[in-house]
Amino acid sequence: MLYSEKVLEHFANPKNVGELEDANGVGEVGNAKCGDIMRMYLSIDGDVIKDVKFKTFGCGAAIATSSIATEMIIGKTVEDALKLTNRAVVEALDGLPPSKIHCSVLAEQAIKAALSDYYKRQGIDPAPIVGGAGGCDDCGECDVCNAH
Amino acid sequence: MLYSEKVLEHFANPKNVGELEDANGVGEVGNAKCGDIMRMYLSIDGDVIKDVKFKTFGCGAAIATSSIATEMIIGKTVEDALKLTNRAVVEALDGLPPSKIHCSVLAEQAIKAALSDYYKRQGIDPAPIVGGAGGCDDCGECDVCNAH
Amino acid sequence: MERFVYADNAATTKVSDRVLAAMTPFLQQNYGNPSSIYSIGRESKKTIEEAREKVSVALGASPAEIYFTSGGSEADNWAIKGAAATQAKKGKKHIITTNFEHHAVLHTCEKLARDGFEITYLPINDEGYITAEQVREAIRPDTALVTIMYANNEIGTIQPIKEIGKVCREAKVWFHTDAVQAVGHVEINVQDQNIDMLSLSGHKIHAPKGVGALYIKKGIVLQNLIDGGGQERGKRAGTENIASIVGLGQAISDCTQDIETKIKHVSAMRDRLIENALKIPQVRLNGGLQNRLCGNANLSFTAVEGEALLLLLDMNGICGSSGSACTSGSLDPSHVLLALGLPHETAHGSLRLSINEETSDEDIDYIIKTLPPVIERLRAMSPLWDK
Amino acid sequence: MERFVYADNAATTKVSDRVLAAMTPFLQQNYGNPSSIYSIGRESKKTIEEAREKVSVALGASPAEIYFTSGGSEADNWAIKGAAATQAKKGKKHIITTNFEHHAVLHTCEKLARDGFEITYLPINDEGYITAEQVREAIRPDTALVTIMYANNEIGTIQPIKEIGKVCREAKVWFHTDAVQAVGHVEINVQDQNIDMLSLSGHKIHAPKGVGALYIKKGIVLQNLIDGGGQERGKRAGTENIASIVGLGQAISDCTQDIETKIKHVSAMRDRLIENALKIPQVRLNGGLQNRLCGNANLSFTAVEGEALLLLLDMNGICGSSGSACTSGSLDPSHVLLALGLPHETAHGSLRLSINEETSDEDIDYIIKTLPPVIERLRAMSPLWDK
Ligand SMILES: Cc1ncc(COP(=O)(O)O)c(C=O)c1O
Ligand SMILES: Cc1ncc(COP(=O)(O)O)c(C=O)c1O
Repeated sequence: MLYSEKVLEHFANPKNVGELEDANGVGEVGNAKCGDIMRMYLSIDGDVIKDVKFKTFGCGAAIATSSIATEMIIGKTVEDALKLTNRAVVEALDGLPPSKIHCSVLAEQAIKAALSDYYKRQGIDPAPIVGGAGGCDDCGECDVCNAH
Repeated sequence: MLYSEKVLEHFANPKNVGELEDANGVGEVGNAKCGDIMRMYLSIDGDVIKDVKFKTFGCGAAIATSSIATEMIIGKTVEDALKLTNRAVVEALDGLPPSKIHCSVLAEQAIKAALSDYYKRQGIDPAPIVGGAGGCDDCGECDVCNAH
Repeated sequence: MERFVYADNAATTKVSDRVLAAMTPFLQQNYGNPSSIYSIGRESKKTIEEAREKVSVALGASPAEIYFTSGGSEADNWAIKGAAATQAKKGKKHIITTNFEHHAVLHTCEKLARDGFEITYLPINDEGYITAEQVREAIRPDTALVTIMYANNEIGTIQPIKEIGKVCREAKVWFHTDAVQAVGHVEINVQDQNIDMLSLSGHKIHAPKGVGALYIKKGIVLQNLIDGGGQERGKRAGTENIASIVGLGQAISDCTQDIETKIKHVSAMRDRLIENALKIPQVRLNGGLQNRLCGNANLSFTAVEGEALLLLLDMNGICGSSGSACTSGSLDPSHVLLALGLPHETAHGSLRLSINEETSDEDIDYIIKTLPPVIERLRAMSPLWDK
Repeated sequence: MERFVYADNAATTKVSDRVLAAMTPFLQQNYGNPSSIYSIGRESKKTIEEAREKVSVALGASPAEIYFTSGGSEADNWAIKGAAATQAKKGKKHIITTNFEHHAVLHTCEKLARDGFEITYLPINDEGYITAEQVREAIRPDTALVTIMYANNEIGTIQPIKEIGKVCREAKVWFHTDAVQAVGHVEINVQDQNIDMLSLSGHKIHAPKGVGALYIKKGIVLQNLIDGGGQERGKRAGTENIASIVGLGQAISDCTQDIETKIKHVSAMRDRLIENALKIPQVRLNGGLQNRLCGNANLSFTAVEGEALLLLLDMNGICGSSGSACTSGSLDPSHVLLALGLPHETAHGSLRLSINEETSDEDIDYIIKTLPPVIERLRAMSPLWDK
């Protein structure tokens, strides 16, 4: 398990840890069985993500991806946030070990789940905008780990 | 393959190497397939073994057992020589590695074969005195090595 | 970093100075092949036999019953696959083991299951123990082998080996034990304890990695795992790893000497560590405290994931582990903790601290001081903690 | 003793200073378990990957195709038994090998024969070579594997590996080669030479005993020999023998560097040795001179037994061997010499001298001077000489 300096940095000093009282979009993905749970709190004003916080139960990579993902969308428009891919998260961290790629997927999905929640609260069907459920089930990693 | 000091000594400076022109008992045991051939020359006067020489093709232990066995019977009576066991040879050498015990058997048999030859030359049937043929076939070692 | 505390001796240990000193000549000057006939080869051979003698003494076995291997995994594979092959010829294709063995045993059994063997996995109780009674009930006429670990690598529980061995002897079933974690930490006597085969590994007792041994009781015939040259009396081919074998001999002598005193000393440190760690809220000790390796503490903290915990401890100078070392790179929760009956989220979050005689009281103090804030910090990040 | 000449490098070599220097830190300070997550474990892991890279470069393979083992014997066993198990599932139970392989291959094939495999043993010619044509003719639709050694350990003959590999590729049959004697002494490129699996061993190239590697071409799936933890990408369990792996990496880099120059230099010494030895009456060189390991001389002397010869040479400071090291403790004549067609008494009496780049011209002079009187002395004792 070789983490990049960047991952270790974000793990040691994660940005935006916590909850947002005034969040208008909250999403949680993962499950304890898989060993990772990520919860994202978004505070969106107009089209812009004003604030983000996260809470994560998971490995070092899960915490680091949560941290960097929040940094990558803070101050961005919802549209831009929707474009955030797990690949971009991995790149921003200077790479992740193969077995930890799923953490970056979780980060992407956690943001999408929070955005879905935001749309729902606005009375808008998120499906056409955000896409699939964004849940853990899509990742397939659990099957991998259980089949191991 | 751990040889005792005694074995190494007899190997490095074997006693009674050679042939006896005036031998009146000559015996050879072993075969090249087995990797050991021992030939003993006895010069017997009355009941006493006056001189012994040997020629051996074989491993260090074969040479050392030949050497010590000649020493053990020189000047002895034929009767005493017949009592020489392979065990006594092994003991005199401070032991032999298990896989080399057959060399001591060969030494015993070579002496017996030479004594048989001596009796035959005297017109005496050696069988009741010396026992079995004293040939290589009795040792069984070759079966062991070929079955390996 | 205030301090560096290595508390992962169950994963691997440092080669001791005494062991290194014993090995060094065989890495360079005395390089003869032990099977060679000339003097430097003969010396190597003699040295190997001395090491074999030392191992046998430590186990209460005879030297002819000790075979050197490349480690614990090879010893386990050889014992189990070798016994299975021998016994299958007699129509015996049933193996009894437990659900908390090391992967070297578990995966080997799974392999045999694919080859048509039937495996009974005895469940441990919630304290981490198997009983001899369970073994007795599981034995069948076609049982080829019972393989049960001496002491568990994660939770440190020591099994009733002597009693299990007795049950096997009575039923005339071969009994193998993976004692990789037990050797040097528990008093072992294969004769008294009715053990037919026993695996051990050097790197858990200050010898180098890549060397181990299998004790095979006289009279038991295993199929070879590694065929070839006549080394190890024709039972384990390969030019002998002399330097490491010498190291293993030295190490096993050292670690079994005065073992009672050592156990007392290390247990006391372990007890103080556990006692203080248990003051943290929502923590549990995994595995019973009674029959437990003197250096093992295994703790779970609600809502804290194991890998993150290890990483943060490492950043504070403490080396511990989560699950066994050889799986901590994977995504799996610990099969041992699942076997104990823990839910998945807890099985992901255990911390194993394994200390030994080199650990100091100050080291324990430092762990006791560092652990609570580290746990608190991770819990502050955890979505499970405020639930 | 006037001089000490080690001329048994085919049996084992001395660990070089460079290798020892590379290993030392991993015997003590850097003792972390490579599977562990904390920093000292992570460093061990990285070091292993660097060593893997070095081995792959030396063979023209990619690092993902290199697996570390406990030596050449384990590599051979794994390749052959592992391939046999995989192929048997497809109904392929025929193996092609030769009659002059190392025991690690021969005894493994014999084991498989007992398990129902059919083995074709291709005969070498009287110079010690196999042809690709022989392999082509022996291949059948149910052929699971061809395993032919790269260079023979006793007589040093180098086989036409590239051509044999080509025949196997064309027939879509897996090709394994035991290159334990070839690595570091011959230029190897597994891609150019159509090799699917290749075994090597550290102690033949100045790395320590007890470490080796198996190259497995991408796409080839072997059953594991040692199951357990996830080391070596789940294919070879057991805590990694880090120090020795590092040593192997260093050694293989060193011995494959500037290999052409080395081969030229050593061959010249060998040729001078052989030329002079052949002046002794009734002597023969075993194995052809053309494609021969640069350091190998194998000689038979009529009426002289091998062990006695070695012992007497040892007393004169010269370490050589008779047959392969791992059988020289036994009573058997060399199966390699029998395969060459020599009669038993000659097969008992061969002398292998294996020199390398550390051998000096003075060493060669000394051997040339010492050999004749030693032979003469043993012949004087031999009942076969005057016949
Ligand atoms: C050709 C050949 N194959 C295999 C081996 C076995 O290697 P190891 O001793 O490392 O197991 C040897 C040497 O002993 C050898 O020369
Ligand atoms: C209980 C147990 N069995 C087997 C092994 C495997 O030993 P090795 O790493 O020497 O192969 C280990 C440790 O890794 C262990 O703890």
